[in-house]
Amino acid sequence: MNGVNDFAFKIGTVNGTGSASANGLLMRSIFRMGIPVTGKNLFPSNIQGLPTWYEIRVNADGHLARAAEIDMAVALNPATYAKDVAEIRPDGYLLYDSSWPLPQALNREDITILGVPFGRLCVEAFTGDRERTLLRNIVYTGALAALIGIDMEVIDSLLNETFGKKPKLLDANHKAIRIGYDAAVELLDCPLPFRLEPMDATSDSILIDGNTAAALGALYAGATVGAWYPITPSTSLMEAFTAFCHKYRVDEETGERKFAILQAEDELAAAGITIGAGWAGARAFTNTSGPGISLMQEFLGLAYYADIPSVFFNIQRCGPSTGMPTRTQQPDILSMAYASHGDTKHPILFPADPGEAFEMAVQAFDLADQLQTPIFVASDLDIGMNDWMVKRLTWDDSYTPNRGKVLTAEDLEKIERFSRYRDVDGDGVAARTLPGVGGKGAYFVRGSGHDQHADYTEDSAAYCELVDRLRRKFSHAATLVPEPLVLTQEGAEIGLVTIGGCDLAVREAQALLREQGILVDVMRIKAFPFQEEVKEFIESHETSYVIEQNRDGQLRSLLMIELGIPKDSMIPILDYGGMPLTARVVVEAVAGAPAGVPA
Amino acid sequence: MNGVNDFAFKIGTVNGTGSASANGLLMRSIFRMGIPVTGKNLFPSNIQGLPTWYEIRVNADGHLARAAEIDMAVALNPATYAKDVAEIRPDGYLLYDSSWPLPQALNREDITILGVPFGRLCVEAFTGDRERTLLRNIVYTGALAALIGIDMEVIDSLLNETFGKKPKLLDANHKAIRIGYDAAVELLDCPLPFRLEPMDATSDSILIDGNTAAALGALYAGATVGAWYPITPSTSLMEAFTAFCHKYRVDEETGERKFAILQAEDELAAAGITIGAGWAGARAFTNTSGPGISLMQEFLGLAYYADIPSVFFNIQRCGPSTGMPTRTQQPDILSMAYASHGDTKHPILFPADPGEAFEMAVQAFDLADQLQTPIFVASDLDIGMNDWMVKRLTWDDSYTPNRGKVLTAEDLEKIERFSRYRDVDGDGVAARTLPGVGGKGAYFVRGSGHDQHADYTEDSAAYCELVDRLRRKFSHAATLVPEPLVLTQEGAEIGLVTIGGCDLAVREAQALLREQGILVDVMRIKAFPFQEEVKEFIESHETSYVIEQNRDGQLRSLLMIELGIPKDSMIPILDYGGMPLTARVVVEAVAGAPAGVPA
Amino acid sequence: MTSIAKPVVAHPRLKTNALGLTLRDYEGGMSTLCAGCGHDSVTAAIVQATWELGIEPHRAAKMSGIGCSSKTTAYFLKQSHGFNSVHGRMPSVSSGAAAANRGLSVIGISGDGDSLSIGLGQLSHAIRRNVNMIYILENNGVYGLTKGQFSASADIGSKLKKGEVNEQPPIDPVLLALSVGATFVGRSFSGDKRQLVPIIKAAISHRGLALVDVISPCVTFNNHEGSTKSYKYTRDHDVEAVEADYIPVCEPIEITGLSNGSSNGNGHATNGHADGRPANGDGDLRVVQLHDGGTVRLRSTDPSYDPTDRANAYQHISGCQSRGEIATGLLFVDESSRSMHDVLKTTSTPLVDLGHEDLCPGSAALEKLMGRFC
Amino acid sequence: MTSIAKPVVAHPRLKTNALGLTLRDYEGGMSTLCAGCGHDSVTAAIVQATWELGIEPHRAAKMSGIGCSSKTTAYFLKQSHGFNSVHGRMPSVSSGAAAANRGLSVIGISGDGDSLSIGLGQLSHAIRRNVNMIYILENNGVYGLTKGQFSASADIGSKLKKGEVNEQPPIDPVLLALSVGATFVGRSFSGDKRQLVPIIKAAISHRGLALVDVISPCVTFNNHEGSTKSYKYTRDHDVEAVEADYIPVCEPIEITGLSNGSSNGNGHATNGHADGRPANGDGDLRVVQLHDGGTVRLRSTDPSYDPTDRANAYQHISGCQSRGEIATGLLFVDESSRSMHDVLKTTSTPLVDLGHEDLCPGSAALEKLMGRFC
Ligand SMILES: Cc1ncc(C[n+]2csc(CCOP(=O)(O)OP(=O)(O)O)c2C)c(N)n1
Ligand SMILES: Cc1ncc(C[n+]2csc(CCOP(=O)(O)OP(=O)(O)O)c2C)c(N)n1
Ligand code: SF4
Ligand code: SF4
Ligand SMILES: [Mg+2]
Ligand SMILES: [Mg+2]
Repeated sequence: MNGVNDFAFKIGTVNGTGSASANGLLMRSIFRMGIPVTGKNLFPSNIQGLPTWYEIRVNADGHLARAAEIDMAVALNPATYAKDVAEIRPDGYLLYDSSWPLPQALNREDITILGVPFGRLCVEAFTGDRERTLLRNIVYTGALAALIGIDMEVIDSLLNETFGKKPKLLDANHKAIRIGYDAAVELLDCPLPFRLEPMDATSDSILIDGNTAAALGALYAGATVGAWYPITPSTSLMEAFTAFCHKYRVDEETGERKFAILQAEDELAAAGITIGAGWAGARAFTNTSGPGISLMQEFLGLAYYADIPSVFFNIQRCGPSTGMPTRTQQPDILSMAYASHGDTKHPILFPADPGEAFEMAVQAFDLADQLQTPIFVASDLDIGMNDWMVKRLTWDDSYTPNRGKVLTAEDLEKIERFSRYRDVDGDGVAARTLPGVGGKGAYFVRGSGHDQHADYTEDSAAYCELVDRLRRKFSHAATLVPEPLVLTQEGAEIGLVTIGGCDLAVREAQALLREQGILVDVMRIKAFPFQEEVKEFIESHETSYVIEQNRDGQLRSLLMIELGIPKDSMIPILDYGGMPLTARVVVEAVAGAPAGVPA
Repeated sequence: MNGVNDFAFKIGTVNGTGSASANGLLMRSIFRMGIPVTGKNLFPSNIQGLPTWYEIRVNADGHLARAAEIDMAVALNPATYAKDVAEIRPDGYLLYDSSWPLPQALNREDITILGVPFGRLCVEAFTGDRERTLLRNIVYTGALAALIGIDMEVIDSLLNETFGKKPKLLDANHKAIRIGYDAAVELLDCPLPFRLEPMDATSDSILIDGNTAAALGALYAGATVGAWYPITPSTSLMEAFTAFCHKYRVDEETGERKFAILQAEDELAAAGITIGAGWAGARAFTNTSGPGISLMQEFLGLAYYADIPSVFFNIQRCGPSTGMPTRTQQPDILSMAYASHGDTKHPILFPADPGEAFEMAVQAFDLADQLQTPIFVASDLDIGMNDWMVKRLTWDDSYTPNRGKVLTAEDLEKIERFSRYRDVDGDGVAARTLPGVGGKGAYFVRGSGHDQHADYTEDSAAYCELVDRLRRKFSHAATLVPEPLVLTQEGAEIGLVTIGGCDLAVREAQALLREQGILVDVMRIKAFPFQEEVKEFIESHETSYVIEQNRDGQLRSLLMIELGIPKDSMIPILDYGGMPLTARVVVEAVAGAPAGVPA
Repeated sequence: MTSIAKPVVAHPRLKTNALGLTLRDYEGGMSTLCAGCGHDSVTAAIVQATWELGIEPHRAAKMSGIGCSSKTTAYFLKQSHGFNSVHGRMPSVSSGAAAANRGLSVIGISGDGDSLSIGLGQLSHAIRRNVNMIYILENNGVYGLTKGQFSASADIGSKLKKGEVNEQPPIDPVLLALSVGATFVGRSFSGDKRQLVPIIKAAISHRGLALVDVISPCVTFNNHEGSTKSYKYTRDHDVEAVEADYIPVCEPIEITGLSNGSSNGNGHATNGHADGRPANGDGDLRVVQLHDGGTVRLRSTDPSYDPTDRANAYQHISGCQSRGEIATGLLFVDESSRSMHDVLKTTSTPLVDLGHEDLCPGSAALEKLMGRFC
Repeated sequence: MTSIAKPVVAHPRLKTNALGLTLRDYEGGMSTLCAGCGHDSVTAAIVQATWELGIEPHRAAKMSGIGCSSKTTAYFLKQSHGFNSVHGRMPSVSSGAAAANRGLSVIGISGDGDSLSIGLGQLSHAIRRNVNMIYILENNGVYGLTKGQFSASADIGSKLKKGEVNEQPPIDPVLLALSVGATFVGRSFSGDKRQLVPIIKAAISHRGLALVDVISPCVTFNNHEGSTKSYKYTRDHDVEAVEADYIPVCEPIEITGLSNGSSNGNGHATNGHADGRPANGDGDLRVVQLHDGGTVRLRSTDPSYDPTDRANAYQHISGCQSRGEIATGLLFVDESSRSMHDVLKTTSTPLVDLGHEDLCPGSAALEKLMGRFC
């Protein structure tokens, strides 16, 4: 890092003081300059008054995982000065508010310390506490613009877009930006050695968070019933879905709505609503996070055993228990895969970024209908809530939902007896009917023992027949879920296996290791159940690493159980402190091996 | 089978008609004759009017797993005639009610059909529908007594014990028994070739069900708070605990009770009460079954992450979902081991019979206190609800509860700062204090991120330190839980690995295989986490089978994950139709291998 | 075999309803409940009510949780889809089904354990949400299917077979429902078809959630009010010790006669005569003998009773309660309240019937939307 | 850092209570709630009440679920054990703690989301069980911690920052509690220390579960009654677009003055003057201005109010409700009812203090018992 279009900086503020908008403005300006950029918001599980950070990474090559090194810290929260300054790389930079003398806690010998009196400038230029607090964020944005070379025209036009209809506000923001910019130019050596230069690398891309993208996927897949209970970091998924439905699904004349979104009383109810709606024939989903996954276990078993389509978005956060609700992890892999008591297995899709969150949301609804079972989409806080740079989302208008095997009244007329759970095709999926269909279509769904006719049974053979069919169905699922993404290099003997949001860091590690002369192949698993080729990839490498974000190596466990891959042939790289993965963690583990192999 | 003191018979009746007491009388009479005996009650998930069966097996060698072969069926329920008669082994016997002509459904060429007109005899001897219905059960018991040679004196004395205080009733029962006995002697060739002869093999034994035994364990371990929600087959555990507490823990003078049993509104609440009481310092437990395990997931994660002692009895039944509530299985192994979202691991004890249910109940409370974590006792319907012949339960009065590390007010005075989660001893277990203790003892327990001082944190390092300690604690647990039971034979190259209630069938299989010249060693795992010796056992055998009662081989999965034993080195033998395991299943799989190896 | 198929026999002379269907068409599988169980009488009332209303069987959805009561959905409307879900969670599953397809007539059946213990939260929130459904609570004061533990509606002083006495106050679903905003609340007795059938009909016709609490005795486990007495049958025969698993065959309890019977279609009792009528709106008092020899005292509403005043309803019910009586009849109705679909403003076409083109904004809209993310 | 340690400074001149402890000894860590949050005022009232009562700090157990409200247990009684459990499940954890150690003074704190959505069942059943504890419900009509979705106590017509309007009727915890058998119900306003402190004291002294509903405005998300108005601050400054993450620093709302203040120790307002007193027992009406410019109308009980009559209480509360007022004061108390420990007949020694010899019947008893199994 540290150069033109290749650096990272981190802004430390206090939550509830309005810095989020300023951070967004920074990100977006860089993006508009055509330069690949990413931002990670590190916020506390509270509403006001506690430390919060925003990390921005710029990388011309498109390596947009979380940066391993901070080139510059912008320290605006006295409570975290010590921590913030400690994170700056050697020879890095610190920007602080020099309205007061340099605090002892910020002093460090091996860095360059830059001061701009943000507070004083605001006091001079604006009136009222509220305005001063708010605009201080814009002032530091202006200073940063000067320091790293953000195009002021880009900023101006973003401000115009945002505040176009509020002239007073627009003026204040323009003024604040300019004050910060001018002060930096006047007081400091601008720009810094690491700085921006316009590129053209973002024109086919967007900045979007995974929850918004997943909500769009649900919208486009034709989901009509959404049930949820608020929980960080999954809340914004249903909020976005709600907003999109209001935008696209309300009859202009009558005001009638083509959707039903139910804020349930808890996660059990949210799951129940989803399953009830799925049974009734709607594309239905719920979104939740860790504690919700625990609370939904009973219903997941019902839907599994009674073959009910339903989609569960799990925006994973740091567990166990309430854990760290505003920190990211991939800790629920086993809880999802084998959710509920009894013998159960559930398909899971693992998007790696918001673009895939969109795609996989759509796939999830198709799979749920095709497989008549709950489908998980396992995102995480980092994907779900942070803005990622991804390819523009597109839609193929020839898409029609794959509703799987559903018998209509006419279909029913042609058959002698409708047996809800009879596996006619040998793929483990039996045709269903929807409530409301007449004729022979009625059946009685239940979570208790039932035979292929959906009749109650306590008979061993009938019970086994049914659960054996479900096992067959799960094997069949492996042929329908997306295949892993494999990135090979000629001559590589090391394989890196990973999942979901670790993707960018692992790919960056692949590149960095290559620079060190270490060739590695990468396989990112996109779904559970695994295909045989997952096994082949691992077996075909002398050494394989499994990189994931949980303490217990849950993906690795699943690979052992489901594919029979020996534990020892997969070296775990586990990063579970709650931060998005950096390439450095992977590089150090691989390049440092065997000494660096964790237990 | 089929000989003196070696046979099995099965009685098919209708539930709600009073046959349970008659079946108990049969079992107990045989037991009193000094002959090893076991009974399996196969009942429907309803209250009245549906088929129910009782299987009694007699075996002089003490092989008391469920019998693979039925020597005689007693068919008293027309609804199941066809099924009942089909289950009789070739050349076996059928006993039916010959008040009416032999029903077509009961006819079979290759068996001996014995008729006694139970119905008519009752009509002649007794008045009123109710009395006739009830006493018909005693009449068939009398006939069986004659047929298989039960000592009538034993029966008489059992009747005297039961009805001693109710002379009218006693007379009616004596009369009924005699009627049945005399009719059989008169009409049939008594006794049959397979029959009873008195032995002296039961004098140090009792007939007891696992739920009663576990309740006794909880009583003796000093549990004071029990919380539960009714669910088959776990209900009778708390009912027995309640009865024992009323017997032993009520102050005779004041009527004050030294226990608190709370029937909660659901399983979530039952878990919450248990955890609240455990935190407050009581030995507290709850008992449940499959659906309850799913509903308790969130609380289990809290107790894991916040180090709260608590005991969870899971009387497993056939899943998934509501499944078959009156059928047995071992289907919740993974749900228990990794219960709750996030990275979690929970110790489990696996009793193999009611005797161990008693012992392990006591151990569970000690382990919960020593490890400050939820401990599962994983029994099942077969162990929990059926009467098993086990050694008399004994108690060592020198037992004192191991309460683990608890700091008193005096202890606290000696230390400078109390840090709830500081791992002083390196075993992952930190000392706790109980609410009510004064001085420095107060701390704030929570399921959100906390550091070693129990203070809230969102810091990666502090978080990792805590969850790493929990991992350490889990390793430590392996040194405290009971070791596997290993039964070796010189020269055996095959290993049979099993768990819980499969024990008897696997041991019987060991003996039967030996008769076929196949030597096998047996290891029954008693607890999770596994000790290294479990791995050694499997590795030291050329072929190992893992025998368990679920569809997905969950124990085998756990062995892969936790010990790194390769999947292919363990051949699964899975029996999951809901019936107790028979030795035949094991023998056929092992002797028939490799052709018989399941996928 | 919770449900056994009944022989289908054509009965040419059976009366038909507006759809040309006979009562038989509204029946289900054979019941496997205990002989004499109150729930079977409720089943019969549902069959009657849905037949009289001329509900199209395939448009009904039968929803339930777990329990003896929850099994009863298998015993009526065999041509309807049924969903026997998990314990205490019928309300949420029903909410989802109702949301997805507003064309369905959602008939929910539950028990007092299912609804007032594990399911109390879901019941309350379905009421608050005013889900478009009828919710029949077959209330027997015990957990029947798990063999007779007290439920949250067990009366103080009632006694289990094993002798345990309940000392916790009961939760009255009707008072609970009123306090969380129910828009339709009725109560009746399982054996009182004349009162129950019209209440069910009114409830099915209600726009929103209609709660019908039905006192439905468990012949096997509930010793009910007769708590201080031992079981009548037991007393008569003195054979406890062999009857661990003996359940006598009983006749279902039926209330006949006019006194709190024939109704004005709202479930109001019509011909009350002055029999200790202590408060406004109180109609007949019927004392019903239960199988165990105990009794329940049922007080129906009289024609002067105003079921549209919530506070009044609350007072009437608690007034009865304080006299050891159970208020029955159509107790409260608010037809002006908005149902779930009203609040959600759901389109009149059931959501399940919308085509993908109605739901998907298409590629152009997406392309346009992307501008927001640059 | 939800809780930050406060500097411990000796204040020699601070008043002490019967135990010789100062108010400071009843405080906790520094609050991390939003400036002006009603919950902080409740914390102050708890500190005051427990100090005045002279609760031994180490004998108190502070229980909570999840939410801003549930965090407040960290801000008082730092010398007490605290248990911040999981969302909506405080009641069961408290039940267990109370059962295990009856020597503890169990202080439960919850929010409206925690208690009336996910926790409604547990709250209701803890009430029914009459667990020995005080249950303070910090009621703000929103989910504060998850950033302002409606809770089940949101008023019809109240509006979220994003513009969404609530159309579902609210659940009133006080009415709910009465209908499931509560034995102590009080209500007050977070900023009304004079009414709140005595209610909390009375509640802590109650034998059984004492529910105290405290209207405790969320300055950040709840637009409350002022739903149709935009935020006062926003109106004044017109800067919505940059304030996605801006939360103004507010002063806590405090009600001072005598009118519904100084109380007779039961939380009854004492010096009500005739200010539109429409029904028996209605005392003063106070109109309190909220941060957003909206108002709440609080009606306290007057000395003639009889808090021992459940039906009357129900009527008083719903009467106020129908006038758009919130009934406050000690609304219902039944001191004759039996608490959980009374019903359980638990021995007076806390269970946790019993020795093993008190609990274990010993080998001889077991040997004897084995006879039953032969
Ligand atoms: C989660 C869960 N817990 C417990 C049970 C066991 N169970 C089955 S039915 C039932 C009680 C039913 O009582 P109620 O709803 O009153 O129905 P009734 O049988 O009395 O008609 C219980 C506790 C279960 N099926 N699921
Ligand atoms: C099982 C579970 N679901 C959801 C959440 C997310 N959550 C945290 S606090 C909260 C709502 C809190 O609302 P309330 O109890 O009213 O407290 P307030 O913040 O308003 O004081 C929710 C939904 C959670 N922690 N656990
Ligand atoms: S146990 Fe009770 S509720 Fe269940 S079927 Fe029998 S009588 Fe009915
Ligand atoms: S968000 Fe609302 S409830 Fe939470 S601390 Fe802030 S003001 Fe209080
Ligand atoms: Mg019931
Ligand atoms: Mg709230």
